[in-house]
Amino acid sequence: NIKKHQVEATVTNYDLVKVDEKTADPAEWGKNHPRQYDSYKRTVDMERTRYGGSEADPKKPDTTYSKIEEDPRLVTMWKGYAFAVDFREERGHAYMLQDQKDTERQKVVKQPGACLHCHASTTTVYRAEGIKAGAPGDGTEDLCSAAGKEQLMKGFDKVCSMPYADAAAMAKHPVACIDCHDPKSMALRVTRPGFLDGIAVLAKSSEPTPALPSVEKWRKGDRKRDYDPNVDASRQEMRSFVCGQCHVEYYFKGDAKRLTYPWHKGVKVENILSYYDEPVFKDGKPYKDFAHKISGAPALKAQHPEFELWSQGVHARAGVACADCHMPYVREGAMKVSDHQVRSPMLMIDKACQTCHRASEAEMKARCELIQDRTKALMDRALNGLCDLIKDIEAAQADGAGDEELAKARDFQRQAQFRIDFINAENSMGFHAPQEAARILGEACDFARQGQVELAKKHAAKPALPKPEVKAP
Amino acid sequence: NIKKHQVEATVTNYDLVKVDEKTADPAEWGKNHPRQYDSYKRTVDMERTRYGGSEADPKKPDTTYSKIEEDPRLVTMWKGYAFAVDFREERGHAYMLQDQKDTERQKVVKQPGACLHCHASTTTVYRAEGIKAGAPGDGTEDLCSAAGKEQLMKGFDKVCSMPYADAAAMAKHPVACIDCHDPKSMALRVTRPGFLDGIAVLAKSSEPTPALPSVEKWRKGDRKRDYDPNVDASRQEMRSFVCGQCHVEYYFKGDAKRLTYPWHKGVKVENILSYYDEPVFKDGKPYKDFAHKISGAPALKAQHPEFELWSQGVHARAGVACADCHMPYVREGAMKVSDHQVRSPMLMIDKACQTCHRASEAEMKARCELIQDRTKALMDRALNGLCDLIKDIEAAQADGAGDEELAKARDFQRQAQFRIDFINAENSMGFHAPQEAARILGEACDFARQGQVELAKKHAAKPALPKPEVKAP
Amino acid sequence: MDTNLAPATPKTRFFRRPAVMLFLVLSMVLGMGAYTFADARGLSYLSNDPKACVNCHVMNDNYDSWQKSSHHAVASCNDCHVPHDLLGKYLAKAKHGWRHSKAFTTGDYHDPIQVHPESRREIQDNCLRCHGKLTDAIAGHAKLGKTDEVNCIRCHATVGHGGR
Ligand code: HEC
Ligand code: HEC
Ligand code: HEC
Ligand code: HEC
Ligand code: HEC
Ligand code: HEC
Ligand code: HEC
Ligand code: HEC
Ligand code: HEC
Ligand code: HEC
Ligand code: HEC
Ligand code: HEC
Ligand code: HEC
Ligand code: HEC
Ligand SMILES: [Ca+2]
Ligand SMILES: [Ca+2]
Repeated sequence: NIKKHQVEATVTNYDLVKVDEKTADPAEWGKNHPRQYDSYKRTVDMERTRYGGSEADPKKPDTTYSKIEEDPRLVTMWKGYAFAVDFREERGHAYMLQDQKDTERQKVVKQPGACLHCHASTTTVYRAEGIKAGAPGDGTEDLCSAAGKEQLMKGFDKVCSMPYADAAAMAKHPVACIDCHDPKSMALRVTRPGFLDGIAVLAKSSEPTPALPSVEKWRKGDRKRDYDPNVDASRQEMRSFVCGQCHVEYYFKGDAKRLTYPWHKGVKVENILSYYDEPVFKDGKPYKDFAHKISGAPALKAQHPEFELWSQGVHARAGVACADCHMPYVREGAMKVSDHQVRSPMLMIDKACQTCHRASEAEMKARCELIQDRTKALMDRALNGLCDLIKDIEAAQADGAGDEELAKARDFQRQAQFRIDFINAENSMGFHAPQEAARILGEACDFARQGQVELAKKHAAKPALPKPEVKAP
Repeated sequence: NIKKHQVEATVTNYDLVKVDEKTADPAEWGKNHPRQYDSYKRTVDMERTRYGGSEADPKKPDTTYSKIEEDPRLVTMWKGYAFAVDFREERGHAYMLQDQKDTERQKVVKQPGACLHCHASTTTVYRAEGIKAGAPGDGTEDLCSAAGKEQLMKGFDKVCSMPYADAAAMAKHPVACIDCHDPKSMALRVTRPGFLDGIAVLAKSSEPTPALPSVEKWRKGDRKRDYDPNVDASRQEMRSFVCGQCHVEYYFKGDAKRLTYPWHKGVKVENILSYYDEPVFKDGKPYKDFAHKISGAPALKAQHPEFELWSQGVHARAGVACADCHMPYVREGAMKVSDHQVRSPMLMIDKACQTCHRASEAEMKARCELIQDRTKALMDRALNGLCDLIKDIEAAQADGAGDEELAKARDFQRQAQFRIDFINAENSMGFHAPQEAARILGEACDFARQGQVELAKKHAAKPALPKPEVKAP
Repeated sequence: MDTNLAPATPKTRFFRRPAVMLFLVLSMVLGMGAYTFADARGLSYLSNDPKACVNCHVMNDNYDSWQKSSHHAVASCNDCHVPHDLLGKYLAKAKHGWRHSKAFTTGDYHDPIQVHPESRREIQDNCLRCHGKLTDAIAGHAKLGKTDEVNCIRCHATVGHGGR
């Protein structure tokens, strides 16, 4: 056994097959890196934790359990939007393409090709489409070359505005080696146009980014070219950026449905909101994801802002990357390799936490769950407030209140709802930045109840409907 | 250099004078431990930090700056209570007796001797008074002996119910060596009856105390005798318990004005509130500190719950004690000693933080201040809500609303106000437990606004007075 | 979290008894450890050269982080990880060697590697061996009262291994 270790230690990577910019199939890459490939394939495994992990839905075993069934307040919050129809616990990377195709949200709304960006290995797809759309080269060039970039960006624009089914037909794999690695050097790289654009606009903003030192460095430079993670970022930053390619808040901009990360003023929840609140439409109205079906509020939907919330936490400031916790090094025989079974760190506390923290596994779990329990309790409180507000607006409408009268209360709803959703859609239940998550939810409580006060003072002559969810303190 | 240190180091503590259970004067102890005494005396120094430290009031240089002048909302919150008259930034231990005598709060209310417990060296005072009240012995016995304890407790009871001036006349020093140290061994010890009682009732409660392992250990034992920190606590715990003697929430129980720490159900804010909310009076009403002068709410005042908040933070769980940050080791010649100039760690980040945290001083300061800024912003939000609620109750009263109608809104005020005050009175601006502080303030926002909703729905036919502090989101 | 050190005495003393040492060395030589341990250059444990430790690649991280630490110029592995009274030194080496060989042979050890409670005790004793005078004031008085002493690495976690 020791013998074996000593032998193994000398061979790290095999170079059995040649992989290049056109090799999308992870199985090919896996021949050179069998350990990483093996663990990559294990993202099919499912195991639940208190607030994360994943588990099949007993009623529908080819999906995970439904979050809107678990908490009907979410349906109230999203009334009028596809999420009120289907929203489930997310699971391992292996399922991303399948789950995107299967969601009922596809049935109620015609989704664009932009969706594909984060649910498949799209690097080669974009480049091939880009070439078809007139970009120079044949797709074998280094992605970071001028030709490579042009192919990628042209293809991205094209695929975004396709119907989803057409785009998905081109995708063969869930996120794969080529989406995070340079085939020549195996170095990490960012391949996602959404992130390349997003981090560049973030760099141009004036919001401090202590968790992203290379952005702050770029800002001090001559700024003659845009910030480019593949040029400017440190290796440690890349260990988060490859995840930030997809684990972020986004929207589809304009009729071209261009996937956009709303980081123009920073990545804090209020930075994002103030971007969305700009009067972009001719009538002076701001962007909205949907008109709330019960209250008519111009509502926003937040989606998995892991990267954004992480960046506000002390781990990020201390330089701790997504991969440190979600892809920790594991001893494989004689070598240390990155665990490519990307999953909840609560399922591997020893490797994910104890390299840095000297406490016992039970204690680390308790610390994490205490943070999550606090977040959950505050989220429940905020959601109760929001549902009460929606009910009050509904009652006021029934009483004949018009748009102008309701504008303020609806804006309170928009503000409260986006904040709640920001933490609800974020998948760590507050762990990635505990105090920040609590702050956001605290503000949400305030806004939701202020909306009620505003309405009640205007319209309260008539007592409102029964309010099942307001609890005495 | 190393050589030299080693030579010097042979003389560590001097044993020049004998100190015993009757030696209250720190100058005597200081002869044996000149380094500690020197730094102890430097608690007269003042220097301000963003949210802490201390600074003289330019208008009244023998006191520190007034917090109620800085933020008039505090006056609104405390209307009807002595704190609305005078409340200042606290400063070094050297001033504790003077500042307690000088506060205007002494002038508006007849304060009891119980106040002295935390503002002077009372160990010898209590014992002498205890002997006068019939306890056995002459005060030379070990404090932890049966006689010593009886003297202490009898004296405590007696002094608590004296008028303040009589009690203060007996006190010669601010907190001194004998209040934290055993004169024989210099080991730490708890000498304050309030804490001895308080931690014993906490141990009897069912609230988990992961930050206090010896309490959890005692709970698993036979419980034949009360938990006693001087017997059960580890040395590391004692490094926090000596501070927990005074840096805690308290009230004066009954007509005997017995100083009591409300830890019967635990030390979290809701544990304490639910203790205070018990219907202790014959009319079924709970304890209150004062009737709010504007709103009539049965209000509570929180005071410096540093120990309570610290115990909810990750530092406490990780075994980091008050003394680690507020009395870090300093190198003095050939020795390392504890810095007895107890003060803000922000004034000595190198020693207070950097042994454990490898980040730069500027970064540690930034992390701390970011936590504090978030707490402050949320506290402002909660205070605005509270002031709005108070105004609304006032208006409803003016409109003729009676006690019964207002009971619910007033209870919301009590709930919100105690939470805000808990974080406001706590002196780290949330640093001791960042997420917990934000959680508490988030709840406060919710309760304050719920109170308004409750009122508005009942009474809102008439528009309220102008509300200068509600801001649109 | 319990930040106290394991008490110095019973267990450590047990291992310092000659008979126990003899037993350990014998079982090391005779037992299943013999082949694997020698083959795995486990005997390098008996050397004082830090490079001897990295004969095992699993010690690489610890070696690297030691090189980044403040002490790499003044203390090598055994200065901290082995007791320094003469008898204790060889006893501990034998015992560590035994534990090492067992762990390495079975492959059954915690990942990441963690110090054993007794090793903590040895580390602490070594801090005091070099810095005892300096810390006399902070460690000393407590011995008269409470028995638990100041755990140095509670604050100085990175002195031996930087970058953590
Ligand atoms: C310091 C450790 C740490 C870092 C750094 C970290 N996470 Fe997490 N993450 C966690 C923990 C702990 C959870 C909660 C898991 C649970 O509840 O089971 C979590 C949850 C998640 C989840 C949900 C997992 C599930 O099981 O459903 C996702 C997705 C995620 N993180 C992505 C990210 C991304 C992207 C980054 C970087 C931008 C990141 N994390 C950085 C520790 C970390
Ligand atoms: C910017 C990246 C990105 C885009 C664009 C994106 N997703 Fe996702 N999607 C994710 C990530 C990351 C997760 C896992 C985290 C989560 O579920 O919150 C996810 C999870 C899902 C899931 C599983 C959980 C659930 O919500 O039920 C479905 C289904 C899904 N997405 C469908 C879609 C559809 C449909 C679109 C287009 C409208 C889309 N996605 C666009 C990144 C993206
Ligand atoms: C190409 C887009 C993409 C990239 C890049 C990506 N993710 Fe994901 N991730 C997803 C999607 C989509 C899902 C949800 C899949 C589903 O539910 O079917 C997901 C799910 C997860 C989960 C949930 C697993 C579970 O068991 O619930 C974690 C944790 C996670 N990702 C972390 C990461 C980390 C860490 C990185 C970077 C090392 C990363 N992701 C990179 C798109 C991506
Ligand atoms: C979602 C992003 C992502 C995907 C997909 C991905 N990797 Fe990685 N991979 C990483 C990260 C992060 C690291 C750590 C790199 C570092 O520290 O510089 C890594 C490291 C590696 C390394 C270096 C050795 C190690 O284990 O740290 C190899 C080899 C590797 N990956 C192979 C693969 C192969 C083969 C695939 C496809 C089967 C793959 N990776 C898919 C993110 C990814
Ligand atoms: C690569 C190092 C590293 C890893 C891996 C890591 N942490 Fe941390 N953790 C830190 C650092 C650094 C801090 C900031 C405080 C400090 O400087 O010690 C921290 C702080 C914390 C805190 C307090 C701050 C907060 O956000 O509440 C908790 C709780 C915590 N970590 C839990 C975990 C858990 C659980 C895991 C595993 C899922 C984990 N950590 C993984 C390095 C790490
Ligand atoms: C991990 C470090 C740490 C621990 C442990 C800690 N504190 Fe603090 N404390 C701080 C910091 C940082 C501040 C904020 C100082 C400032 O704003 O200038 C603070 C502020 C204070 C203040 C106000 C100081 C001032 O300058 O006005 C008091 C009083 C205090 N702490 C008492 C305690 C007590 C009592 C305990 C234990 C129950 C404790 N602290 C534990 C770090 C700590
Ligand atoms: C349980 C311990 C305790 C008791 C009892 C106590 N104090 Fe204090 N006092 C403190 C502590 C600790 C501080 C410093 C922290 C702070 O100011 O919040 C303080 C600060 C003060 C200050 C300076 C700051 C300010 O509030 O203006 C005054 C004045 C004061 N106390 C007066 C009193 C009076 C009068 C009483 C009796 C009614 C009293 N104290 C009872 C512990 C106590
Ligand atoms: C006998 C009661 C008592 C004990 C014991 C006590 N304190 Fe205090 N502490 C006070 C009082 C009272 C004040 C406020 C004095 C004033 O404002 O005049 C204070 C002030 C402080 C301050 C504020 C200094 C500043 O510059 O603003 C800090 C920090 C502090 N104490 C920390 C501690 C720590 C740490 C311990 C334990 C090692 C401790 N205290 C033990 C009563 C006590
Ligand atoms: C508010 C509490 C408090 C007061 C008052 C106090 N000390 Fe201490 N002292 C401590 C703490 C905490 C330690 C650290 C003890 C430990 O780690 O066991 C300490 C440690 C010491 C030590 C041991 C060596 C060292 O520096 O760690 C000496 C000697 C000492 N103090 C002397 C004095 C003298 C003399 C006075 C009076 C001038 C005094 N102390 C007042 C809390 C206090
Ligand atoms: C005796 C060791 C020690 C000292 C001294 C110390 N810390 Fe910590 N700190 C820790 C530990 C342990 C954690 C928990 C995370 C971990 O395990 O690394 C932590 C966590 C933190 C965190 C993240 C958790 C939170 O509460 O937000 C911050 C911020 C922090 N420390 C700042 C400071 C500052 C500022 C000081 C000095 C005033 C300080 N620390 C002093 C050991 C210490
Ligand atoms: C035979 C290969 C090998 C050599 C050579 C080796 N180690 Fe180890 N070491 C290991 C293994 C395997 C473990 C994990 C064992 C465990 O956790 O019980 C370990 C664990 C340790 C530990 C933590 C466990 C404990 O005993 O507290 C220390 C400390 C340690 N080694 C120090 C050293 C020093 C110092 C040297 C050189 C004098 C050395 N090692 C040489 C393989 C080796
Ligand atoms: C200046 C003292 C010092 C020196 C020199 C030193 N160590 Fe350590 N070692 C420590 C301390 C302290 C720990 C941490 C113990 C703990 O965390 O409880 C440790 C822990 C370890 C561990 C256990 C893993 C871990 O992180 O806890 C191993 C293995 C180890 N050392 C090996 C070595 C090797 C090999 C060398 C020489 C290359 C070495 N040490 C040099 C003090 C030292
Ligand atoms: C072989 C002797 C030796 C051992 C064993 C040893 N040290 Fe040191 N240590 C030194 C020397 C020599 C210096 C440099 C002193 C100087 O420059 O004045 C030093 C410096 C230090 C310093 C100051 C530099 C720094 O890193 O901050 C600390 C703290 C320290 N030692 C703590 C420890 C602790 C804790 C241990 C046990 C884990 C330990 N030492 C073990 C010899 C040793
Ligand atoms: C509560 C935290 C803490 C503990 C426990 C602790 N130290 Fe320290 N130590 C410090 C601090 C803070 C300094 C920096 C003092 C200074 O800069 O004046 C320090 C400095 C030192 C130095 C360097 C002195 C110099 O400047 O040359 C040495 C050596 C040292 N400690 C050894 C030890 C040893 C040995 C132990 C165990 C007996 C120990 N320490 C326990 C906090 C601690
Ligand atoms: Ca999941
Ligand atoms: Ca102060």
